[in-house]
Amino acid sequence: MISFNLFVLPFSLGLIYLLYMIIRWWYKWVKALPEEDRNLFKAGIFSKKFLSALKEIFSESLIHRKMFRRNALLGYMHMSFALGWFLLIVFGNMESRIYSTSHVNPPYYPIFLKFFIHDKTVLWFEINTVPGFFRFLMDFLLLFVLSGLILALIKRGKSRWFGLRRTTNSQLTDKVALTCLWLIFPVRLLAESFTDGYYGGGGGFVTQHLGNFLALIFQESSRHIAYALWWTYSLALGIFFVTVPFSRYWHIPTELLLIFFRHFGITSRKFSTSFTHVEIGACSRCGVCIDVCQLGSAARIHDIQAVYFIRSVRDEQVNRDIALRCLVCGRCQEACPVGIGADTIRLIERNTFSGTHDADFSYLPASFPRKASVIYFAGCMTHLTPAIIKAMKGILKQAGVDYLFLDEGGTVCCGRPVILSGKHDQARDLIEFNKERILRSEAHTLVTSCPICLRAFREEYNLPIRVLHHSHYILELIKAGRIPLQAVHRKVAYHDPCDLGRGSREYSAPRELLSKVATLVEVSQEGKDALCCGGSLGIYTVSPRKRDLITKDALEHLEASDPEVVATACPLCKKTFAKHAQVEVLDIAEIVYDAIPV
Amino acid sequence: MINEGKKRIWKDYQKEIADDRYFYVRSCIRQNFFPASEKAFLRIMQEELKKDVFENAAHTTCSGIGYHSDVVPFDTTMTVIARQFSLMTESGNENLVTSCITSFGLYNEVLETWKHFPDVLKKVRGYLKTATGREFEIPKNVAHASDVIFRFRKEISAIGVNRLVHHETGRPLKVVEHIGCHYSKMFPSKGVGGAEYPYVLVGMVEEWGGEVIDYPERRHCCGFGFRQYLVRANRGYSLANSKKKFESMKPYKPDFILTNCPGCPMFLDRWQYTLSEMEGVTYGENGRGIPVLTYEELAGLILGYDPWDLGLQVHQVPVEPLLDKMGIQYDTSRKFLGKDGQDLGRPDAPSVLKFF
Amino acid sequence: MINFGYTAHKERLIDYDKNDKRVLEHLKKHEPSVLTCIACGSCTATCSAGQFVDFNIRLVQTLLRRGEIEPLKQEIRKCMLCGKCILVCPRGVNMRNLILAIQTAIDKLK
Amino acid sequence: MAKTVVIVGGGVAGMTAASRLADLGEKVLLLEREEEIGGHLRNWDRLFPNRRPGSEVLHDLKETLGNRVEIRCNESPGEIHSLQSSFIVELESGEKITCDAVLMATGFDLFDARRKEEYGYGIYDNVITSADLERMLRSGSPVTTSAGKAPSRVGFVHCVGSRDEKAGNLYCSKVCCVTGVKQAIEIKEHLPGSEVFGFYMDLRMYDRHFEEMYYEAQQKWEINFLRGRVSECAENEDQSIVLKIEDTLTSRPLKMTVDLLVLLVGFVQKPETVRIAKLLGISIGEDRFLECLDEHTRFNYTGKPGIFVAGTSRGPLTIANTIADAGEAALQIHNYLKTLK
Repeated sequence: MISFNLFVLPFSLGLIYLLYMIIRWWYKWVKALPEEDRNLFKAGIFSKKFLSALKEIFSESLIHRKMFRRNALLGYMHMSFALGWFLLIVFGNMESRIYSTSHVNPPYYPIFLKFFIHDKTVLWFEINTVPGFFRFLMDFLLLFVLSGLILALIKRGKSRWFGLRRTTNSQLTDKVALTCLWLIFPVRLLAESFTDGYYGGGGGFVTQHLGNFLALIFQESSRHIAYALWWTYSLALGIFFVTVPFSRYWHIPTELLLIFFRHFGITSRKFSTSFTHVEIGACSRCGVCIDVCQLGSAARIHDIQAVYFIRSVRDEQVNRDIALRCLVCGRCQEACPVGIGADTIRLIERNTFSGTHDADFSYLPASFPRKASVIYFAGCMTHLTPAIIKAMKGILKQAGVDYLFLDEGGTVCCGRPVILSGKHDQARDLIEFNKERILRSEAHTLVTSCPICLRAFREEYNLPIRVLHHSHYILELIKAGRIPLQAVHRKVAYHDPCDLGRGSREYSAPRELLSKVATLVEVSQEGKDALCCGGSLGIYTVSPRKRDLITKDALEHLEASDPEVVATACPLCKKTFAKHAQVEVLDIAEIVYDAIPV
Repeated sequence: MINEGKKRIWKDYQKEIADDRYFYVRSCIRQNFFPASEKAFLRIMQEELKKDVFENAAHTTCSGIGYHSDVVPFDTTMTVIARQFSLMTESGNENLVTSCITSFGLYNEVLETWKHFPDVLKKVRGYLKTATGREFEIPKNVAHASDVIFRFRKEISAIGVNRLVHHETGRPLKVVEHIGCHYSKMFPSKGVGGAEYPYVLVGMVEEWGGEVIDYPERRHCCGFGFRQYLVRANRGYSLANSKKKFESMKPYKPDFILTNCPGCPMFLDRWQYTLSEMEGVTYGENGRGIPVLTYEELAGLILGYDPWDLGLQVHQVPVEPLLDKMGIQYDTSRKFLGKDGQDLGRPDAPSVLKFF
Repeated sequence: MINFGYTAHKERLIDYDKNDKRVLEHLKKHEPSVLTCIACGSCTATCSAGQFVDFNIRLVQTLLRRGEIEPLKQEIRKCMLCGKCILVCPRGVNMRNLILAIQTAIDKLK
Repeated sequence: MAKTVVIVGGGVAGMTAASRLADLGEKVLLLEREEEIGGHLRNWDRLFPNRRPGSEVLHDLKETLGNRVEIRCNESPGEIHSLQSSFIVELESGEKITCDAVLMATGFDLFDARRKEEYGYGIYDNVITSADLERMLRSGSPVTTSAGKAPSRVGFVHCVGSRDEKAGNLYCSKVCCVTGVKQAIEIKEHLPGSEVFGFYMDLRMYDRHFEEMYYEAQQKWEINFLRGRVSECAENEDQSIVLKIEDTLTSRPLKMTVDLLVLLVGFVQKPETVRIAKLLGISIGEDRFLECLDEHTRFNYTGKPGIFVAGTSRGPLTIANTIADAGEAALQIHNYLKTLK
């Protein structure tokens, strides 16, 4: 016969509900995938990808490797909860097997095992015996989890120890779930201890001693206390399970699916798909994205960070400001332990809030550029920084490149600024226009001075030719010995433009190039972590004052190691910095041009 | 409205108006538009006020329409006008009275030109001499017929039998006064009351018991503008101007519009019909239009002349409602009887504007 | 109704009293910087789209203030949102959001 | 009776010059035709750009003046005869005063807005001048239309009587632009619900803090500036004013109704000043303001030795500029007097 007691109901019902929700949503999401992605999913399940996914789940969802890399305490905290609990369940099951006669154990049986089984035949220290070993193990794991709990409590007050300046402010459901979650393990400890103490046996090295001690104090009544605690334990579990789908903890089941999706090759698209929904669900609201967001740290705007944005999407609470007030600098994406493409989701959401802007570019004249092997495309902004154009012309001339200055007579925007408004389709005409001209020139290389253009060309144009930023191309020319240089050893701090660095993964070329003509100095935040200059076209609703704050903040980092020059590789960054910089702000091209002996 | 302010301006624009012995030059188009108006003027001057008004059947157009339509050169115009002067001089008169506002403006324009460029005057005298053998004197006083009526408004009021008040309620009738552009917009000093707040018609209305409405588009042109009206393609501009005025005056519920120019009454009257047929709008009370009168017609009514003798039956917007308000008796059966009582037949009723 | 072969010409006049200010009200909330335009025209001078078509972003701001919605609607369609104008504006008017916000407001009015 | 210097005009310039001369130990007689010294400053509520009460400034000026100089109110010179190196100022009262120098600090008149007939000042109840508005503000009573209602839309017409060949004044009066902006802000302070428009040809925010004030007017007070010159005004049935203007920024005619229209009237020379100038043979400019020897270095000297000029009788000036100008004049007169001894 199967042991049963009323108090197991809350747990059981909660569990059933949670499982139902998970299955329901997973099914929904997979079913809603675009045809293509659904096929990828089917194929994925029966392939090695499945295993690799499991591997990642283990390392990320249980061990929390990324978290560890970010901050050991934070990582340990997450691990103790995830891994500890996971193992409690696994070994708990094994342990229950020892005593259970039936093959189908109700899920509550291992969870509340100590309530049903009081095995005095084995004592707590006899860990060489199987039951003894398990008792030891279970108590140990419980301690493991509780250690995490203690850290979590400390994190409340001392979040900085965990590498977090600000933490996510939570909603009601979060608070309820959290309280239950925190209750579960201490209560379990007490419940087991009281029980073991009352029956004078059956406990492990922790529970038994604590139990005996409690029994001394509470005598007979400890039995009733125990029973009350078992109820509380079950209730805590039950309530937690029920609140999960409505709280941040929903990320746990969702992230699992996300990992499978990723391993099966499913990614985000320009419009919202289930992948987007899963990403949104997978946000654990750990708040890592809050600190890296300059709008918060520099401009004191605290309600639009990725975590809040994603939450608002999930609760269908997005408003115009939260959608449009974002630098789209990519720093949060870079930092996200779950690897959620917050910027992509932001652009998708923008579509709703940027109005039905039915752009009409029919006025663009058909044009037939001359043939050339290399095209130079300055870009809109570069026309406001003539020094860059002058430098580029000089360099290309010096290298004797046969090139065509495609937008010398006036630039037709690359289309990315429109895309940044979420109106992907509206950019089509611009893209088509430029693409046609580029192809007509029959060039094999397209060089641009503007990272914004670079990104557009690479991501939106799928051109059959090489698309390079000028820093990259100039480096090539130098390596080919086509540009004589005399290094002018000025101290230079290099600023990675968002769309060149995080956007186009071009970190090394600019640095290598600079190191040939100048002395690079360390910058506290560079490469993947580089700050945005504040001039971003990604943000729509921001005052000039706020922009200034971001710019000044970025400059502080750049000028910290007092360089003679702040070098950048983007006309927009250059103009933005020029407003507040204490030192000279130059584009890489200008620095190289100055280094050419006359 | 601060009337002292207006009165002050009116004081600044006093104008000399001869009190007798006028040489009257007619308008080209009024004979067709409002046939009885000029006749009424003569009757008032001669029979009621016992003034001498001279005419000469040989006088011609002043060529103003041609001049403003760019088809008659200024030299020609000056010579034509010089001939009118010679007719006046020959009749031993020196007070010129014009029936037409455009003529009035043009006579002044020519006289000013001669004043500032004496050699031009000499030249024109030459032209006239060689062309016609005539000579002329510069008139001592140039007035528009409305100036003259204005000058004698009190006398007319004294002998008049009707007043501009509702004969039942005694409420003063609300009048929109509209001045022809060429009356004082070219030479404010030549018009009674100047260009911004002309007084010539206001004076009559006030004297005869009415109350003038000052509505926002008061200054605006009626839309005649020769080039606008004469070319069909431009006619929409003409219409739009009148419409602008009607819409601006409508809220004031005017009892009628008073004018002193050949074109204005024509267009303010006929365009009401056109607009009603084009856009289905009417500007008077209950589907009617706003009656439009010339100052002679009005003076005639004050003096108790028979409306049909004043030619009011040729108006597009029926004047009966106004006559009723003023308590003027009229015989509907006689409305469409021509000279010696022969029946001219009845016109078709417009589809929107209330006519009968 | 009779066809006379001509119609009363529509006035070119801006009838400020009758015009629709709701879009402006919306903008005052969502992009107040538009209030500070001094019509210097730098934006129009540097405009990328302006190189290819008669597009006047300075005029966009004026039309907005006058409540001339129809022309406004047509004008903003030409904008490439490239943002050059923002870089040259002496009063820090945030043109790119201006365009989007105008569109949003017009949508709302529908 | 003998005096060293006679100052004609007890406005800002006159008061300042008087106290400076007193500082320098000169004997001064200050003539003021009104019953009280202070000039136009007496009628102004608050001053641009810092909106300091005019009364406060006036109080300061009076205090520095103290009772160190003889002041005659309700007095103005009838005749001024020049002798070898001195002058006899004959007051309207008939009294004769001998002095070594005369300072023309006669100030200005405000342009008579009635001369711009088409704007309807003195004809339409709800067309007022900037001076009328100051009077309203000074009285502390709420700004209302003639019907006593709070205006929901107020318009300011810039350059009324200034930069206007038709008014015979080609010059710019300098202070009206910023006064207009100041008053527009004050309207919004009194009636936050109201809509305020400035109709301008250029906004000349030439001095310190002016441009910032303009920016504040746009950004904080949402005051609208419409570039174009009002051509004419007419009155609606409800006494509101409908004005016509070209909106030069859209190149289209524009029509707008306002409940209250404020005409920003400029500076004009006083006929009285012209009379005295003729008397003394001081040259007068095309704009009827008094000419000085040199615009840069000798701007307090008239062509005539012993006759000096200060303040707005030689052209539009702000109060601050007037005070500086008068101070300089005092010093120049002091130096001149030394050459006599």
